[in-house]
Amino acid sequence: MAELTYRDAVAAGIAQEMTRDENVVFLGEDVAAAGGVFKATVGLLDKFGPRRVRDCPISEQAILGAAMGAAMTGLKPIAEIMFSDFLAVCWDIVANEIAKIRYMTNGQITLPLVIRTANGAGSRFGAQHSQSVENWAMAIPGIKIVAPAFPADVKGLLAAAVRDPDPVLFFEQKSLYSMKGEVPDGEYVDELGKAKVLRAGRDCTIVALAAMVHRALGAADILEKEHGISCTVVDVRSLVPLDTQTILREVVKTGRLVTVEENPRLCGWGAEIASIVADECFWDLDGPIVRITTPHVPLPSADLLEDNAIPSVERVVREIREKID
Amino acid sequence: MAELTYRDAVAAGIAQEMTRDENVVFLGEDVAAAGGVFKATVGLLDKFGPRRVRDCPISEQAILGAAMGAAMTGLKPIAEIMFSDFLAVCWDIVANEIAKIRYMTNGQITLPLVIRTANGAGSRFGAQHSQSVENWAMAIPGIKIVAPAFPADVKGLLAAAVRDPDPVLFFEQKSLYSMKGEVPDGEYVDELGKAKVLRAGRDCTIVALAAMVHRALGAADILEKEHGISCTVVDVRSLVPLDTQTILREVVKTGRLVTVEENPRLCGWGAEIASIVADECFWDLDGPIVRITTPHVPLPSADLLEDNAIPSVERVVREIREKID
Amino acid sequence: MDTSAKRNKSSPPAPDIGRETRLELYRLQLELRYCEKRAYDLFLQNLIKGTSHLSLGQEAIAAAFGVAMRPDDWTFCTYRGHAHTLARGASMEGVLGELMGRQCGLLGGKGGSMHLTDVKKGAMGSYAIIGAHLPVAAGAAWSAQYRGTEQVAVCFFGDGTANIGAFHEALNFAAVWKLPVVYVCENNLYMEYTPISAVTAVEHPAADRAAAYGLPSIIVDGNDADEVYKVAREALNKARAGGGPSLIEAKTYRHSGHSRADPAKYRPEGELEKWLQRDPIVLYRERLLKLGFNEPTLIDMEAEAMRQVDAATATAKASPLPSVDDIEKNVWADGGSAWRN
Amino acid sequence: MDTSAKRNKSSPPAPDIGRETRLELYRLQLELRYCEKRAYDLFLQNLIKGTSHLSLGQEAIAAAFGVAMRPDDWTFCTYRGHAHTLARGASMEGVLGELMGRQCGLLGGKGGSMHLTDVKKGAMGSYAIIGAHLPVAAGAAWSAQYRGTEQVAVCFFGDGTANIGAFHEALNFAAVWKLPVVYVCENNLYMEYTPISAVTAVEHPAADRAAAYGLPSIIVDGNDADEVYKVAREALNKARAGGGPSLIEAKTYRHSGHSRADPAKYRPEGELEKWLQRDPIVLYRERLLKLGFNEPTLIDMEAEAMRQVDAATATAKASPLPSVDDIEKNVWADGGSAWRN
Ligand SMILES: Cc1ncc(C[n+]2csc(CCOP(=O)(O)OP(=O)(O)O)c2C)c(N)n1
Ligand SMILES: Cc1ncc(C[n+]2csc(CCOP(=O)(O)OP(=O)(O)O)c2C)c(N)n1
Ligand SMILES: [Mg+2]
Ligand SMILES: [Mg+2]
Repeated sequence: MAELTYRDAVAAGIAQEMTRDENVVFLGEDVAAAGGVFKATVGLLDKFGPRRVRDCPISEQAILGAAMGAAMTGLKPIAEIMFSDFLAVCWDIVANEIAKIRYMTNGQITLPLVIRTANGAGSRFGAQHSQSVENWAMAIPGIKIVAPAFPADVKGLLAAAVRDPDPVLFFEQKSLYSMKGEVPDGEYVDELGKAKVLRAGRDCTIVALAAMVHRALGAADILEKEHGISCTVVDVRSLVPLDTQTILREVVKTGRLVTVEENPRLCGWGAEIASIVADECFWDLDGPIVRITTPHVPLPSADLLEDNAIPSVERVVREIREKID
Repeated sequence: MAELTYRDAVAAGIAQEMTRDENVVFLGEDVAAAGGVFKATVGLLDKFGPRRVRDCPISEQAILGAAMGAAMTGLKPIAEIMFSDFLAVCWDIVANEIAKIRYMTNGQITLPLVIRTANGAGSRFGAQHSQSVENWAMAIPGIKIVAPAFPADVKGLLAAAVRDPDPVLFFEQKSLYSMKGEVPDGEYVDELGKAKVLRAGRDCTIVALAAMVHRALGAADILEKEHGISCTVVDVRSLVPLDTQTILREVVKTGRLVTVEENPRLCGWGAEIASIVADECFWDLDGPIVRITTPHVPLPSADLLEDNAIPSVERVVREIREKID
Repeated sequence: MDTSAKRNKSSPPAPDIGRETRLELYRLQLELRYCEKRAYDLFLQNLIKGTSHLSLGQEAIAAAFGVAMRPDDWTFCTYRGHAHTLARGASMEGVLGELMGRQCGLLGGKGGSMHLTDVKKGAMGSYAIIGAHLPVAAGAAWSAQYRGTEQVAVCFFGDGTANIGAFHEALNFAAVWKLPVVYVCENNLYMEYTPISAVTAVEHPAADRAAAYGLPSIIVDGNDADEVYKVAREALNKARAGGGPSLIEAKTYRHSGHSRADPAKYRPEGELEKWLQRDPIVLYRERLLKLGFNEPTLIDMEAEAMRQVDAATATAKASPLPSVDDIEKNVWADGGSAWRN
Repeated sequence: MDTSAKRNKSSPPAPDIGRETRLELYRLQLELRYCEKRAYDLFLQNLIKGTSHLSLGQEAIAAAFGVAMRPDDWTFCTYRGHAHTLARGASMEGVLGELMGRQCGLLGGKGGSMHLTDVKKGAMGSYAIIGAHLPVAAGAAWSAQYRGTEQVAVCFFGDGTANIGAFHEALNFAAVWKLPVVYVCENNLYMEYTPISAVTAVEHPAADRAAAYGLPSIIVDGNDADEVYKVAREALNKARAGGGPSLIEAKTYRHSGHSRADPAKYRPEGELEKWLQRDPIVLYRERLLKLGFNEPTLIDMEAEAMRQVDAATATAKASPLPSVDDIEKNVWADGGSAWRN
């Protein structure tokens, strides 16, 4: 095991797969010569050359369209969309083309491709560069969705995404890029669709994703030590496929569900999970389902405002103390 | 009161507002000379002339961008996006520009504009022309969302949308265009953010939107007459602002909630409502929350397949019989 | 063929078109014509539901490319794609069956008229949202370039499509990467119901923009199968030889409305009549006769095309409806649609 | 000024630039320069969080348009918009305060460096997603045309932006509707870190595409405020007179990296040095001296600009932080953010 940053785990995952399979190619804006604006792909150009690692014009529709056309004719492209907010400029290619073509052609066309993108807040970039849009993607049938919280998951799930025969949208959380963690050496491949129980408790099950996993863990610590409230923390990791078995099982154990979402409130992934739980383990619930999210506003840029908009450890502690007894 | 089709109520609503306010203008593809591909805007060009009713190139980003720029400088544009699926090609303008500019500028820029679009299935058009995407929009802070189920609501809510100082996304359900109903004569303006209780029951509250309202009403009829299950039916009408008071009140009365959504399952508006109910009136619930949605697949085109994908009256009856006792 | 001054003069002159090829061009145009006509009849009988966009009058373009392309080349087309899909060799019962929503349909009823696809024949999909397939075609071309297969992607679209953003992105992208892709704009003078001239800043929506991507401006008579064939061969050769993309504007006209629902009242009087006199199939028949082809051969060909259409119609009508279980099939590569465990 | 052969020769020759105007051009360039430099210093002191994109080296363009525009004209700019916003008369404390996330900021800390806006001064927003503001500017121009106000919308963007779909849609739309909008491409040779030539099919990303929208190709030395001023005046007059849109490509160079985080290692050796010798402010100072302006006046102007920047810095530093309550304010016109009752 080596210690890697979340950022370096991205390059490690891509390199592992490009080494394994000549048909894996990588394209995006400023990704090759410059190694990406988040420096997550440094070294790939040197290692794999300009035929396989390509800089693109500012043409997101062309980038994802090209990835789609390449995937249906034998390549396995990894395409970068620099900030997840920019998925909006190529949303047609994601939601209407990539996600639907296999179904519309009754299975004639299959798309083994990965779209990587930097998601989320915390950099004081303002409303157009800070969104968490995993819920946009979750609403679209036909695309798998992964959002890792740890460097090891970045490498393992990215490799799994590349090997998956279906299109995968891979959300890298900007605020985690410099986080360090142990990452297995050598070939490492994880599995899509498996949530992880990171901490087992008795009173409440907190379900979180990406950066919010760390806040949930921090809150669970404080709740246990300072307030005697014992929480389970589940890292969802993959929204599609969704590991409802793990989530339902853990909610049944504690009788309570709290979701912690970085996205603004309405139609977040937590709403979907809440609706599943309120249907399928209603009789096991001991109290209301609580969703902790960013308020339903675009994100402000000033540090003070941004920090207070995104769910913080303190807010998770406070809300759980108020609502779970 | 005259009897109008849902389609004609669109033109009536637009005409009423264009007559009232010289700054209301209307633009879209094939909307002027041809009166729109759904013939919902026939007659407007003759009435208001080519300065106020304008045909556009196939450039959805330009159309909505132009509407935005016009709205911030004194006009009150109504822009048509022919099919709601095409919102994907201009999603950046909707989600990142129109919805966010007021907040980002701390209120310096306000956008009194309306985006009208034909939403939903039932015409055997296939996966790229049949989607119900109101949940895409609901996930975006900064845009109001209306989806009428009756001709009178089309006229009244469209007028309210035009008069609203904020951007409104107005979903017209394709499958309802030829439906007839009484529409108040003369100036008629409704109010955004008010749900309507269309039928009062004792056993279960069905919350529905647009075309699904009619299926919910049909199901409620059968459930009452044939199975002795008495249902409340709430027509949400406006997703943002959301009339949670009416919904919560009606759920408290019956103790059960069923949502009927035309959108595919994940992150539908019903999930949001389910999560609100599971939090705020958990103790009043007598059983699980049930969501009836289109399965989480792109839509198939053949009539048999399409009809069986969208929630039908029969399916609503069946699911409520199975899950509500 | 009319090319701008900028056109690369050094490309070799197209060799003449052989007699077999000419017969093939005629045969294919007839098949496309009769199959489209049948589609129209089947609407009227309410056997085809939903919408449908016919290529009646535009067949020369699809046919000429169909003949010029290599079997392993790829076609990307629009919702107006029946002809282009058939021209690659997709079966008539597959096409008509799909329009009728039958199991024998190319897509088993999942896609319908606007999404015809036959991957085995290189027909890589019909795309119903304007512009989207232009970058997708570039991607296929990239894959051919990457693997050195000398395959070419051919992408058809309409005049109205030249005004959407994806057109611009795809053309620049293809030009910068020198991709083996041929973009073919079928300028039929209208977007849906609006004349293209009312919404476009230049006379030729595609050709007048070729220079913006460093490409020569190419305009061809889209109702003359020979002319289209020559341009097609040249562009395909250029792409195969590593010369990069081409953008071709083919001038043509659709005989019917935009789609099933459209009676095409917006056309000025006499316009249709004028174009009917330039019906590509009538013109081509005259040319063949002038070139000494014998009339009975042509009449046989016509009868054979009709017979094929009849047979395909019968097969499609006899084909069962899809099964309701199909709704939840084929979202994922595993054949299913599960989003949870 | 270098214009292509296609440029409309009939537009009246720009009258010469008056002395007052020249001083104004110099003064404005100095203010933009010193304010940007201060922004840079404030980063280093960690008083500015987040990112920031400086216009150091590109000031002549924003300044020349600032001077040429009518007070009620509208500016639309990008995340690299400090200079353009100041050039319309926005206060330095409003700009620096916003960068520092203070209450006195133009947006009260809600928008930050990338979204500077001052509607009262006609600065209609800074847009951080490439291309989006081009159609928005067209819309403002439409509103001016509709109401007959003779206002003009001016829209600034970069070379890299000429490759995105929205550029194409906006230019065609503006040309077809003959809208009073001036599109100004500041070609600084790079998108973020990638040279524009590596990703663009033509040499001049904007000018070589003007013909695709029926517009003349206009290229101007973006480091020469007088030249930009003349082109600006001409385009603004044309727009006001109902002559429709213009597309101007101004060649320039940014002295610093793309954004705060960028040390700009990708630039070939000597390139920056070469461009520093063409620093627009140095050039302009030399010209003024040659034209007989007296040096002490220029020195005073410089001192005054620095003083203003100092004063604005002090005001911004003294301004309180925004209130946490602001988070839920100003989504809607009623000042709040309620999505439910
Ligand atoms: C993004 C988008 N906008 C609008 C439409 C609706 N639409 C379908 S076909 C069409 C006209 C296309 O015109 P053209 O490109 O000339 O092709 P033609 O139909 O003439 O073959 C339009 C506007 C669409 N499918 N996608
Ligand atoms: C749609 C979109 N894609 C990518 C980006 C990231 N990005 C920000 S600035 C930039 C480069 C823009 O280059 P150019 O237009 O030349 O402007 P400059 O920064 O040189 O002024 C890029 C790629 C973005 N903001 N929006
Ligand atoms: Mg056309
Ligand atoms: Mg640049």
